[in-house]
Amino acid sequence: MLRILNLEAGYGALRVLKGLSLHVSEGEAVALIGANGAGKTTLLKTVAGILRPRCGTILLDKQPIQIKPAERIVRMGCALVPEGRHVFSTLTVRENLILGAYSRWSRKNRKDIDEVLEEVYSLFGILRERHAQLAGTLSGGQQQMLAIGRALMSRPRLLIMDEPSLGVAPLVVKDIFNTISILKNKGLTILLVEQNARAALAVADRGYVIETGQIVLEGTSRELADNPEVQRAYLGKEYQRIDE
Amino acid sequence: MNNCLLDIRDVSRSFGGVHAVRAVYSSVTEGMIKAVIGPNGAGKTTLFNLIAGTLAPHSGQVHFRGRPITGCKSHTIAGLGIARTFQTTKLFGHMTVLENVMVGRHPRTRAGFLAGMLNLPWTWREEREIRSRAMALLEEFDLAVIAEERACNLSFGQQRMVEFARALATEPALLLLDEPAAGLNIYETKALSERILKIRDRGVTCLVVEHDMSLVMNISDEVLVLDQGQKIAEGPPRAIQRNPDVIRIYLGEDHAANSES
Amino acid sequence: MDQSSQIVQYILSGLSNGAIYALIGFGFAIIYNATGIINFAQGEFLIVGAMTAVSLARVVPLPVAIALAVLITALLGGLVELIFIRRVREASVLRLIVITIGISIVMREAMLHIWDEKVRALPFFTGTDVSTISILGAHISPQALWVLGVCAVIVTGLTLFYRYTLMGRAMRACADDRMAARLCGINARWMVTLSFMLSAGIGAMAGCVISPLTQTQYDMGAPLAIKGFTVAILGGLGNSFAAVAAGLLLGLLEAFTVSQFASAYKEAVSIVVLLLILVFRPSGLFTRSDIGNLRAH
Amino acid sequence: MPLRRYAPVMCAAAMVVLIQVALSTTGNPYYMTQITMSAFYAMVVVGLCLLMGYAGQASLGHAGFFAIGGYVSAVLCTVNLLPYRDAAVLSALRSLGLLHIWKDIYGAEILSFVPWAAFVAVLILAAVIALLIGLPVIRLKGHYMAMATLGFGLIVYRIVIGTPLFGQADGISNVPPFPVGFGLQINGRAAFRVENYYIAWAVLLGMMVLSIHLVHSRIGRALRSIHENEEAAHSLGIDTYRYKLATFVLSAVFAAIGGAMMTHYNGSIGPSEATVMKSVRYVVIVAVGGMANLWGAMLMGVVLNFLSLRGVFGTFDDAVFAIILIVIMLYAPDGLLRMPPIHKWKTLLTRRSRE
Repeated sequence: MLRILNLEAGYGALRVLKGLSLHVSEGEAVALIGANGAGKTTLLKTVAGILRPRCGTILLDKQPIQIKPAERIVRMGCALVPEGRHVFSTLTVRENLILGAYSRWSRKNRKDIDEVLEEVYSLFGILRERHAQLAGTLSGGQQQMLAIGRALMSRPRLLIMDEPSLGVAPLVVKDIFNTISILKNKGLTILLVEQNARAALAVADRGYVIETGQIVLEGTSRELADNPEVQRAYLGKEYQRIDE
Repeated sequence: MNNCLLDIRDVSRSFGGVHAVRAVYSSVTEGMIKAVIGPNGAGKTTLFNLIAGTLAPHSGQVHFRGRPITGCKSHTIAGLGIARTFQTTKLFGHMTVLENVMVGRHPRTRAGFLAGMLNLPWTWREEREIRSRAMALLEEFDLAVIAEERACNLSFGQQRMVEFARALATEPALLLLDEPAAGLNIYETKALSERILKIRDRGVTCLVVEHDMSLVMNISDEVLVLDQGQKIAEGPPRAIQRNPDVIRIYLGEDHAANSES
Repeated sequence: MDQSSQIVQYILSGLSNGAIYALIGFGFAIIYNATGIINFAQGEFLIVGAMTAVSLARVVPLPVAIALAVLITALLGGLVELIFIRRVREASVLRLIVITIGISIVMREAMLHIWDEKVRALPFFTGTDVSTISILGAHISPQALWVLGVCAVIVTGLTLFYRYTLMGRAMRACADDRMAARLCGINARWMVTLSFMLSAGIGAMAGCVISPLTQTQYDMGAPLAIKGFTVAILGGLGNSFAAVAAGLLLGLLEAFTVSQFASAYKEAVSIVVLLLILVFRPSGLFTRSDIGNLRAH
Repeated sequence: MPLRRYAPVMCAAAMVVLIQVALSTTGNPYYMTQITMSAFYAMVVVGLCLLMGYAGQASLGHAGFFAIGGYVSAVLCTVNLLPYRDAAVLSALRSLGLLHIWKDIYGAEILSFVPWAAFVAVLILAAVIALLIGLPVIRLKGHYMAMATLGFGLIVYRIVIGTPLFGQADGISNVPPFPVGFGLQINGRAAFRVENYYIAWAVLLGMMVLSIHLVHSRIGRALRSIHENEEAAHSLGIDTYRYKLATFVLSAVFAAIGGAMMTHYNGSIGPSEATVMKSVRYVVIVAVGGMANLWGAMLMGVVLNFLSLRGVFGTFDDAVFAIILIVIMLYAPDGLLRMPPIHKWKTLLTRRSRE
């Protein structure tokens, strides 16, 4: 469904992505893990059309999208939940969700949008309770749910999430990951970027490890979870499991 | 500790409702390299900004060489001997590499507006000294060949080094390095760690925020771990690597359990 | 006329002037919120609107002329954005300031050459320049009531637009978080163009309603813009009710100063107010701190 | 090193002489009058260039400082204190030589300040006003700073046009010439044309030399660093606020000097010198010259003002400036006269000397 080939991107003199390739198939949940500064967020911004790549190809349903603006990519069924949530803090929860469906807004879609809104509300009960509250006054976890809900409002076929556990209390992280597996079981294709490797690999089918702008490892979730290289990436060279 | 250079006492700072840094205590001993680690959003950069005076803490105090510097403007703090580099390098892009480093001499020189306008003879001497000191630093950093290049034309790694040299030009007692290895390749990172060790050897204490764990574990004498604004652990790198709380925030519950078993 | 009715007189004229300042202030706030730019050409939109209406009123009935003038000015506003602003979106503030100033001067000089230096005015919407309505012993022109009425309608309309229409919500979303708005499929660039059109249109409307009272000359834009900006800052750029309150406050303040000092100093009042606010409370007088905090992130 | 820095000054001086000789021999000496006036305006531009290009602060009120310079010297030199001649303060001032009696064109006796005293008062007053305005205004950012300085300019205009002391819409005329010493005087009459041409250029080039020194000094480096990245400059111990404020005051003093000299030269000053359009014009010139380019700004200051004073743009005068402004900002924000940066010259020179 999504295929990235030799992608290079960066900011100014800084080259963040250095020829990165990966793919996500239909119905699959893929985790992308790696330390801070490895280029995860840059990759997602490039895919979503916020950032222009220097070279390389991004195919969504076999169509090149690397030169399309963000607005068009959403319309093509690829929604990004940005890092740090980015909810519209001065708008109410309901308004946030409605704007999520902006790209599909039309009279004949009216009913469908109400349906998705209902789905999102039943997925995140708290959002229904707080629908009239300003999004900026929600807690971090609730904002994360709102950001996911807003992305779902566009009825995406591919949902990309950037660090949904960032700055969220541990208990809520569990909730969010539960929701992600519910979405996956419903058949949604998911690309998940996480620092919290353990949690990410638990919901994903496959995973990639990214280091300084390149994919260094690839495999099923189980393989990666047991790979000592993965642990090294997080805790440094000298780290050895005590039971080894 | 008697030769404590920087003392952070119960410092807190929040943005809106988010506690970026919460009741952190720590101290930096003269002559050491101390690393600050933690996941994204743990409050590391905020802590740096609190020390450097870019932000004022909502509560708590920071002491430098036994003197309180809480609430001081960042240029005053720089004058007292704390220099810093930035997460995204902040060079003066349209100035040359040499000029960038020469600006670093600012707190140690004194020619003012009038002297500058009238080009008084004593300023010539000062100017010569600024130039030669800056040049010496560039030579030390192997940057002398690009001294006349505009900073914005440099590669990313070079910009990092120039920023480094510029910070050192202020003759700091304490150097704050914010993610110095971000965006560098393996060789550059290796050179960087040697550079940091060298700087320490000439008597400049370093406080480093870094994500590259191998770098942190290799060079630091002490590590401070933050998570969600709070201090999780502090100690020598070996101990930090085995600390179950630290493993938990990096690898998740299971691994922590494994390690403890 | 006795003392108390004179005070009523000042209050009424202050209120009608203040309502206009509030409308200009909206114009500033709409563009500022969408782009972070202070549009120094905002005052010129008023004059263009009024001048166009004056010319059109010779051939079509007054309401049609005004409607057309508003439309034309709105299109002009959109054009300004498309031609000048869009290509320098990422430029430094200094460059943007200088560009909008340049636009304002070009517009003013163009008006000088199209409509010459003569002072013109639209006819009074109802009645004539001598008809008055007496309120609490004070006599005011019915046009002043028109001014207040139009201001009220625009404020209500804008509030409803921003709060309840998809377009209005999308514009707010862009102002709040441009990247997130784009991720929702909102074309942020067009929202900016739209906000320029909206702002120019409101400016034109304001220009038309005050034209009968104050008359219109090609170079009246800048002083009006300063007042509008003062109001926008007073109201904290973005809070419509605060802007109305600020506008009325400034109008009243001016009305009473005129009664005390030479009228040449009248303009200095709003500038002094502006400087004082910039120095002591740049976030505005009525800003709610919680909203302010939300905006900061 | 100094030689390279002064070479352009020498060139400029040579050009000044060349133009004078050319104009005198070809029998077009009246062009000199406009060039002289352009030089006065260029003084504002040089100061503003330091402020905008090096300290990165936009001021839309510099016509206000020019007007302060002009009006203060005009008032002090023309106000007739004869009726109060016996007041203690005045006799004290007279004994210090700050007051004198002179006859205006109608032959009436006037007791007023000597031009030198007025000039010193201008310098002090401009600096004090700039300091008072700058203290709060320099703290403001971008748009706010622009609006605040615009507001300051408007207030000056309003005061000038509303106060009888300043002659309201008519301005002040009959301002006496300014004997500057060495037998020279600032005087607009045809007989003094060449003399004044050189006086104006000497002062302007003097300001250029001071500015060039400043730009290349420790302070200039600090100013440029502030412009590039304020946070980084701060972290290197640079008190950005103080330096910006000092530059603001300096540029205001330059503007006031231009205003005072212009007033003595023309013998009059009117409120048109204080309009917002004049302030904008100075900004345009700095922008066209290339923001941080002193020579470009000075050259443009002379050329554009000269063309404008000659009436080349006709009724489109203001529009021409505005269009130039927009075009430059859209297409060449670094200015028309982007000279090769100074360090490039340096490499050229050093390379050659090594060979």
